[in-house]
Amino acid sequence: MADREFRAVALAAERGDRRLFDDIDFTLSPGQLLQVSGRNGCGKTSLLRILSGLSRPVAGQVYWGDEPIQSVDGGTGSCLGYLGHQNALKEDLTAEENILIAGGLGGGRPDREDVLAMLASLGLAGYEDLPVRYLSQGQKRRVALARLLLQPRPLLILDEPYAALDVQVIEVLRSAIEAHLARKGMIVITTHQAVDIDGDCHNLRLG
Amino acid sequence: MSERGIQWFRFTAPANFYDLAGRLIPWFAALTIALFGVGLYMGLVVAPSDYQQGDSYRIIYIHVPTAWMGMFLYVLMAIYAAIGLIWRIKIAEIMAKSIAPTGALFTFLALWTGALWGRPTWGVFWVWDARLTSMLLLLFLYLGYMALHAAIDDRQRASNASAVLAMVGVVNVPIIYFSVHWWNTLHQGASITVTEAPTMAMIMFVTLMIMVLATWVYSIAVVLARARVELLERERTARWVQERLEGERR
Amino acid sequence: MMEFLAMGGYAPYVWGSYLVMAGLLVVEMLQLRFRRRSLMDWIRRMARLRVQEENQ
Amino acid sequence: MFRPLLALLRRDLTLALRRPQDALTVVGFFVVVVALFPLGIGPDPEFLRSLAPGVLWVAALLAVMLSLERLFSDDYRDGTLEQMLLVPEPLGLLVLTKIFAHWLITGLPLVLISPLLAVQLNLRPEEILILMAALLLGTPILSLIGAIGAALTLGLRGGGVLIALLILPLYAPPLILGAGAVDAVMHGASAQAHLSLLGAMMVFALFATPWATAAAVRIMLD
Repeated sequence: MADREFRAVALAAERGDRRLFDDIDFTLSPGQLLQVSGRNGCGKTSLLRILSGLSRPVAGQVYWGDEPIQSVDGGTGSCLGYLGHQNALKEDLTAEENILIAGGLGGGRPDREDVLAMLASLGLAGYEDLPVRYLSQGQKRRVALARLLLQPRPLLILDEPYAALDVQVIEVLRSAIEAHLARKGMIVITTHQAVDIDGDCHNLRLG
Repeated sequence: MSERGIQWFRFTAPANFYDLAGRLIPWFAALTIALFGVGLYMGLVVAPSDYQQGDSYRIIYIHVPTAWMGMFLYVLMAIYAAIGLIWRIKIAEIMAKSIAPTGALFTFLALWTGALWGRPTWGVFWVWDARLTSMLLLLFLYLGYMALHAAIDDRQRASNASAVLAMVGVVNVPIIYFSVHWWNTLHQGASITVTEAPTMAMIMFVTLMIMVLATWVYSIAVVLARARVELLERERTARWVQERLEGERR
Repeated sequence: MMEFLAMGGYAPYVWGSYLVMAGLLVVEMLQLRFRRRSLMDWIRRMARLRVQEENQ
Repeated sequence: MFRPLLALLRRDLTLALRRPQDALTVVGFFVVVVALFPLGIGPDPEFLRSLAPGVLWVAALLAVMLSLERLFSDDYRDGTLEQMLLVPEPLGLLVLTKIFAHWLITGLPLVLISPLLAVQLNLRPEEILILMAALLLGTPILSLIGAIGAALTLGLRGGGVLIALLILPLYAPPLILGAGAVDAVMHGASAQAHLSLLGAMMVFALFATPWATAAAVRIMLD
């Protein structure tokens, strides 16, 4: 799936006067997973936003292959999918509409059957035509995950994907992650829970 | 050329800039006092009164310099802001932020003196004259820039966002000026254009230039002083700040 | 002298301009000075607190 | 290339249709403000007529300005704006699409309702035609410039008031040209110069402002 490495070189970030982290270096090859851990407020989310090109680091650079992440050929979004704290769902649209529109925005032509199947596999069968505002927190998170998993991107950056999920869904997500790694995808993830994933996993501790 | 390039780069390092500005400010301050002294003496005492406007014309010696300074500082601010945004040079960001209050002050003074000059000349304090109206809009642009800077807590984001605003503003200034001018000529009935003496006496011209120079030097001194304070505020945890604080007691 | 101050009958306008300008420039400088002083005090205080913390 | 933009346009229009009150509020504001003016300055038809271009334009300008706060803030709050930065499409084009949708929802209704208010203020048919043409060219400029202000105030406390301070000075040129066009016809002159300048300004804004807005969005989401 991915044919190049994802590299971070000497990254540093600040919040106000405080240095969050310094000199973060790593290289991620196709098929590898990087778990970022550390206590609250140590800059995990900042790091993930920098890795996805949303924020600029104080120092250092993120590379997709040889290209800086901000100027990847075809746009930053062509190489990575990002799931932040917010679910990025429109409350007035249904789950299905949300995913279809996001797919269209991403340049794909999402198939309705695939969307329904994905929603069903995440335990949302029967909820697909309800405006998202009527879903619970956990259900919204699942819709966001479904949207992410339906966009084929070589690199997935997941910020606390397990938050607000129940056990069965965690299991589904885990197998999705393993399948992504087996397809030579890459993943950067932060999580509070320890979830054992079969694959080439690495750990980065902040703070 | 390359040597000068290196020099310039050296002074963009915060500590160097701080020291250099500290050394320059007294000179500019002294020059300001001298120029204002000479200019005021010539403008208020030596220069003869105008045969048409009497002594009220003497306001020109501060109206014109403040108006020029107000406009020029906005452009300069936008240039520094652009440099700071594009090349991420901290000193340029600080300079842009430090220029704004002085620029706004001069723009306000241009309006104030314009109004006080207008009263004896036109009979009213305010006419919607093209120049006064564009100066008023310029003042609003300054106020918007400062308000945006103040509204954003994160310093880097505040600099970047207000830099975008300054650049948008500077593109708009000529458009605003042109359209206001055009609007004004279309509504000719309501306004009276500023009567400028066709041939300005030499002494008046020299005095005016001295006053222009004085506001220049004043602006440089005050902006550098403010930039030093801003720099200290931004870098208060840096080691060079601590070192310099040991050195200077007040 | 009185004649000079009278400005040919335009005293309020001429002096109104000059004095307001002088006043505002002075205010600007004083404000800057005040800001610098309070910032210096603040930085010194922080440095003192840091030393105190290290000694404990 | 254009499919993502169409998807975004359709999304924004769908959302607006599901909450029509948002767009209607803007039109309502426009109508109410114009209706208040005669109460303030007296019912003399000739006097009202002479003030009509300015009144209509200032009211339209304020209505557009009030609606701007919604342009990005909903997407900002729920995180969809963040996802838009990760779309392979250039952000400037996405922003332009959003502005276009916003104009269709708020600017166009203002143009369409303006004849009704113009009649109340005693404008003649040919003047109303010019008014609509000027608003048709001018309201997009207002939306385009305003989008910069909307992006720069994302996530700030008191953003609505700040927008006004940031962009109202920039609204002076379209206001002068737009109201001037109607004024010119009223005084028996041609409005052609005004309208062509307004058109030129719109083209310029169309090409220049989306990039500034995109830069502002990136900065505020940094």
